[in-house]
Amino acid sequence: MIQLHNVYMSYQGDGAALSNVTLKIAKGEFVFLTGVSGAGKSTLLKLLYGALQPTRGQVVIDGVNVSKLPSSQLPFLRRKVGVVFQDFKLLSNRSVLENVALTLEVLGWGKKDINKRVYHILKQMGLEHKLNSTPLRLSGGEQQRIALARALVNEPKIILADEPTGNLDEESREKVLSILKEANIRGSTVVIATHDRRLIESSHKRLIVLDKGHIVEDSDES
Amino acid sequence: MIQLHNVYMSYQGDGAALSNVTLKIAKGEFVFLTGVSGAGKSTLLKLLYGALQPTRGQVVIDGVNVSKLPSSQLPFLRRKVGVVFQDFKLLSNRSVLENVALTLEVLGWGKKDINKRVYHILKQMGLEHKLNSTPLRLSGGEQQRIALARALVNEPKIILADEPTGNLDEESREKVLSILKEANIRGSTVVIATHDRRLIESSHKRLIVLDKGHIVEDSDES
Amino acid sequence: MSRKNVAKRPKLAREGVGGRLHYFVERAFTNIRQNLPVNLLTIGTISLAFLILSLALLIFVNLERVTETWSDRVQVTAYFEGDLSPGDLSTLKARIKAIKGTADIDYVSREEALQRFSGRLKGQEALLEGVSYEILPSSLEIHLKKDNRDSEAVSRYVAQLKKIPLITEVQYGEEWVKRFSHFMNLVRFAGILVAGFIVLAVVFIVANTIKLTIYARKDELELMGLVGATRLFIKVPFLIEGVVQGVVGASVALLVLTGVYLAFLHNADFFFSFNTIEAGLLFLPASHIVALLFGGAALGFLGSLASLKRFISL
Amino acid sequence: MSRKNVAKRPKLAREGVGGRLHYFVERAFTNIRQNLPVNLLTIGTISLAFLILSLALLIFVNLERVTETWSDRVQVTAYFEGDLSPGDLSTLKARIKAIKGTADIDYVSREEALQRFSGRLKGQEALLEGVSYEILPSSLEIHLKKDNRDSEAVSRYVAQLKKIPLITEVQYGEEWVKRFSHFMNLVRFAGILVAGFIVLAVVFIVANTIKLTIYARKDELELMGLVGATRLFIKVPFLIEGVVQGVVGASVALLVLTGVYLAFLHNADFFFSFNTIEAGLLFLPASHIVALLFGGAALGFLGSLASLKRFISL
Ligand SMILES: Nc1ncnc2c1ncn2[C@@H]1O[C@H](COP(=O)(O)OP(=O)(O)OP(=O)(O)O)[C@@H](O)[C@H]1O
Ligand SMILES: Nc1ncnc2c1ncn2[C@@H]1O[C@H](COP(=O)(O)OP(=O)(O)OP(=O)(O)O)[C@@H](O)[C@H]1O
Ligand SMILES: [Mg+2]
Ligand SMILES: [Mg+2]
Repeated sequence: MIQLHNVYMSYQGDGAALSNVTLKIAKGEFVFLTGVSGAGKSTLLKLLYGALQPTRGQVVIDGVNVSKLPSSQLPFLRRKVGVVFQDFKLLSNRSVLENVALTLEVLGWGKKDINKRVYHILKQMGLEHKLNSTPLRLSGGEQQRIALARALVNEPKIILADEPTGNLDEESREKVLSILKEANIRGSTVVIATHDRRLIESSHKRLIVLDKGHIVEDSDES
Repeated sequence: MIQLHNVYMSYQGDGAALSNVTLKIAKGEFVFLTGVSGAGKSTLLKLLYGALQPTRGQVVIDGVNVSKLPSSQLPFLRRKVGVVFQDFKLLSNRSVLENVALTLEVLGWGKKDINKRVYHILKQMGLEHKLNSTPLRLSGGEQQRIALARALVNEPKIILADEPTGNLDEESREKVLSILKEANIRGSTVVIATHDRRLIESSHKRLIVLDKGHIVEDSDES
Repeated sequence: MSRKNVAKRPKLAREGVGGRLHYFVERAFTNIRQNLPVNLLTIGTISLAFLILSLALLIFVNLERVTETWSDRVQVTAYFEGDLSPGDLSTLKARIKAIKGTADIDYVSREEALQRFSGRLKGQEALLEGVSYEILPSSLEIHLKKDNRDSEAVSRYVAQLKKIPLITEVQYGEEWVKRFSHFMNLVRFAGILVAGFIVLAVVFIVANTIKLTIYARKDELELMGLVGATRLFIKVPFLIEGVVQGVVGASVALLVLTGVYLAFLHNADFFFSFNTIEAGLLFLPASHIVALLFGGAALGFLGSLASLKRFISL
Repeated sequence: MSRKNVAKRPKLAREGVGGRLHYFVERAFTNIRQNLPVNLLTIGTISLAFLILSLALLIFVNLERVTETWSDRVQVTAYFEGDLSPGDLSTLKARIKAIKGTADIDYVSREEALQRFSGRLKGQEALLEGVSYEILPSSLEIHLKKDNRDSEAVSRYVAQLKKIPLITEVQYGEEWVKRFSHFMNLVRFAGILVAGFIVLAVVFIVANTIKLTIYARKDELELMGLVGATRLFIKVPFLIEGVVQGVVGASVALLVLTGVYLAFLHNADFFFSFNTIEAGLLFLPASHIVALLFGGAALGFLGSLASLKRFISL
């Protein structure tokens, strides 16, 4: 499903954010990605949804070589990938409903189906009563769950979640984790970048540790 | 230093975000504020730096009744308070140096002193090499530490930190905590809103728990 | 909810181009509503820019009209030996009519000539004591068609006229026609220069303004791309929004212009005892109005398109 | 670093108003640099708006000049019985000069009158055969000062003139003066209307544009307030930025206008054998240029001030 081969990534002028990363994540896997702040987790995820192109090396998602993908094809890759951004990226002038609906509108869903589906997922997140709020009128944790809902609403093949529980309490965190696990059971491949040791430890899933852009540990290989 | 008396806060049209909150935090205290997502932690902090006015009740900071403060005096209150915002609020078109310097510019410091002081605090955060980066070119955890640096750089009397470690790894978290504790030892009153149980447990400090806008536990009083 | 249900996406909004268009239009109007302050500022600026443009056009149209009136004075007078019989006169007229460029022919008899002449001598009538009308020749005054009033066309015309045997002399104020011709060219040149200038300025003002509003929404553009929207899907609502802004802006400008025009008509009448209807103060012809509205639409469209290019490089 | 060191803030940037101002100006220019794209768009729009404004002014100035030339034709002719001795003539002239509004007096002798007359009869000189110059009277042609050329002032002037005993008749084309007067009033009214219109439009366009750019930076305004900046501290750099945008915009507009003016001078000369210097095509006078620059500054300042009000309600 996801393959990285000798990937090297450096932002203009800076040193390498990722060095020589080779990685294989099979369809249906559930993976944690961890490492100190600035280790390159977000950078790695950005490569997987085509927000960045690797400086060197190959990134293959679902059989498609992202580095060789013409930009007109990129949207179709992104529709298979649901992303929870570390900074949420919610649109502050749209309601919660509209923010979550975006993913489905892009796919051409009809209004009725969208409303039904969005209500369903917001209810799962415990936020159905905030449907008509705007993101700026939500608490930090509520925003984070909206971002999660937007990523999951179309049940994408791949779910990339960048620090999805940083603003959540124990209980919400458990709920979010179980929702992600359910999606995983239904077939989605899940990659979660997180600092949350407790989350990682309680899950007994594959763990990849980054440090200064290198993979220093991969529980699957050791 | 901080006193809330029968504070009741509701956003327009919504139910109460805070109900009947009475609270006293002495000068030099170190307090954790916790509670599930949406419990009202950020709302409480916003009252303390005058971003919100309570619907009912009194908020007194450093002897000043915030609810009766003329808006022209508000800036002088805010200069005594360093805030780490949950959403960072970094200016994306300014460099890290300038972002942190802002607090000192407002106080009228000279350029040289500012540069020296900012470098010092960034070094403490382990980010002195990012001085000339802009926030959008930083990782999430790096941004969070910049936000923290900006709040601490003028050694304010009161430090309010809203989820200051949500994007940080264990190690950075310890460092941040020790920096906050140092500031506390030097005389600052510190209030930290967080979900991080581990942080709270390892610190043995006063803990206030909010739920649905009510204070349900206060380790100082129980 | 099983995966199967969802993975196969449910029925589309409305299938086909119509459904898509419906979605895009709805989206565009929702966007306008959700970004109302910015949209109002933009529409305001476009209105003002178009107000200047349409005002310039209005002035231009009326100036054109005035200069046309002036050019009516370009006239050629043909003299002939002695008096002509009515038959000869009408053959002569017919021959002149046949020359390309002739608009109108007036016969001026000796009596009329004398009358006019004494009119021109107002105050010095003493001079005409003892002058009989027989001294003055009769003549044909020929008005030319609009397109034949510049100096070259007139001299070409006169050359043709001179070929007619009965005509002995042709007068047409050569010097005056030349100067008038120059003057008209200059006015036209200046007018086109100014108009071109204003059009350019308006185009850039509108484009700049739209660029600013899109700038303010670059986060939205970025996110749409990240969520898997195609370039077209992102752009179309913005383009529709641009067209709406352009058309609304142009319409508001035209409404205000109409108001000002009517107020001016009324007040000029009142304050200056200047009969505006008689003076023929024109409003913009329908063609110009349509052109302005289309211009607004095109400008909004192209302005958005150009601005989007900078941000959508998926 | 001990708390004592820091709590007492170190020496200020530069103490006093000078130091503050220095900081604010530096901040403003840094802001311009850091928001360059938006600033360029804003300055571009302001330039274009001012270009239209200054172009309108240029046209207005030149029209004013043309109408002034036209009004030179408002002249009063005074006739007197028989010939005057040189002595009488100069007393008469002196008396006329004494009347308020007199600009110039020309003596037209009988010979000159005849010459002019025959000039006007070009082509019909036959008429003058046998006419001697003694039929024509000699006269004084009086030009009026600029402010005395409207219909009322002229008739007041003529009334004064008629009181002088030697003068037997006064002619001034009453009808023509009246119509010219009306026409001038109309042109002036329309000119002021159009100019006022354009000024208003430009003011709003610039204000709107500045509002858009400040809109795009509302996060910055909010954060400054949260960090303890006073209203003044937040506003001043934005106001300076607005002034810079206004002045730079106006300057660019004036430069472009100068370029176009010179190019026009050159090409009009070339294409129309129209001697522009002789025709006296004017550029904007220094006073107008200064006014435009100040206008730019004021507009930038006030535009920013008004826009900031919406966002700074600390
Ligand atoms: N600007 C606002 N307008 C309306 N409601 C708001 C606004 N800000 C917060 N709320 C609501 O008030 C409640 C308390 O929000 P607050 O941000 O204080 O929670 P919190 O304890 O900080 O949560 P978190 O841990 O998720 O940050 C929430 O239900 C939230 O939706
Ligand atoms: N757009 C960018 N331009 C330049 N450097 C960048 C950019 N984004 C990230 N970096 C740098 O690349 C390194 C890796 O960043 P990345 O965001 O991948 O870290 P991370 O592991 O996600 O950290 P965190 O846990 O703090 O989110 C960091 O040193 C960061 O400063
Ligand atoms: Mg990250
Ligand atoms: Mg919060």
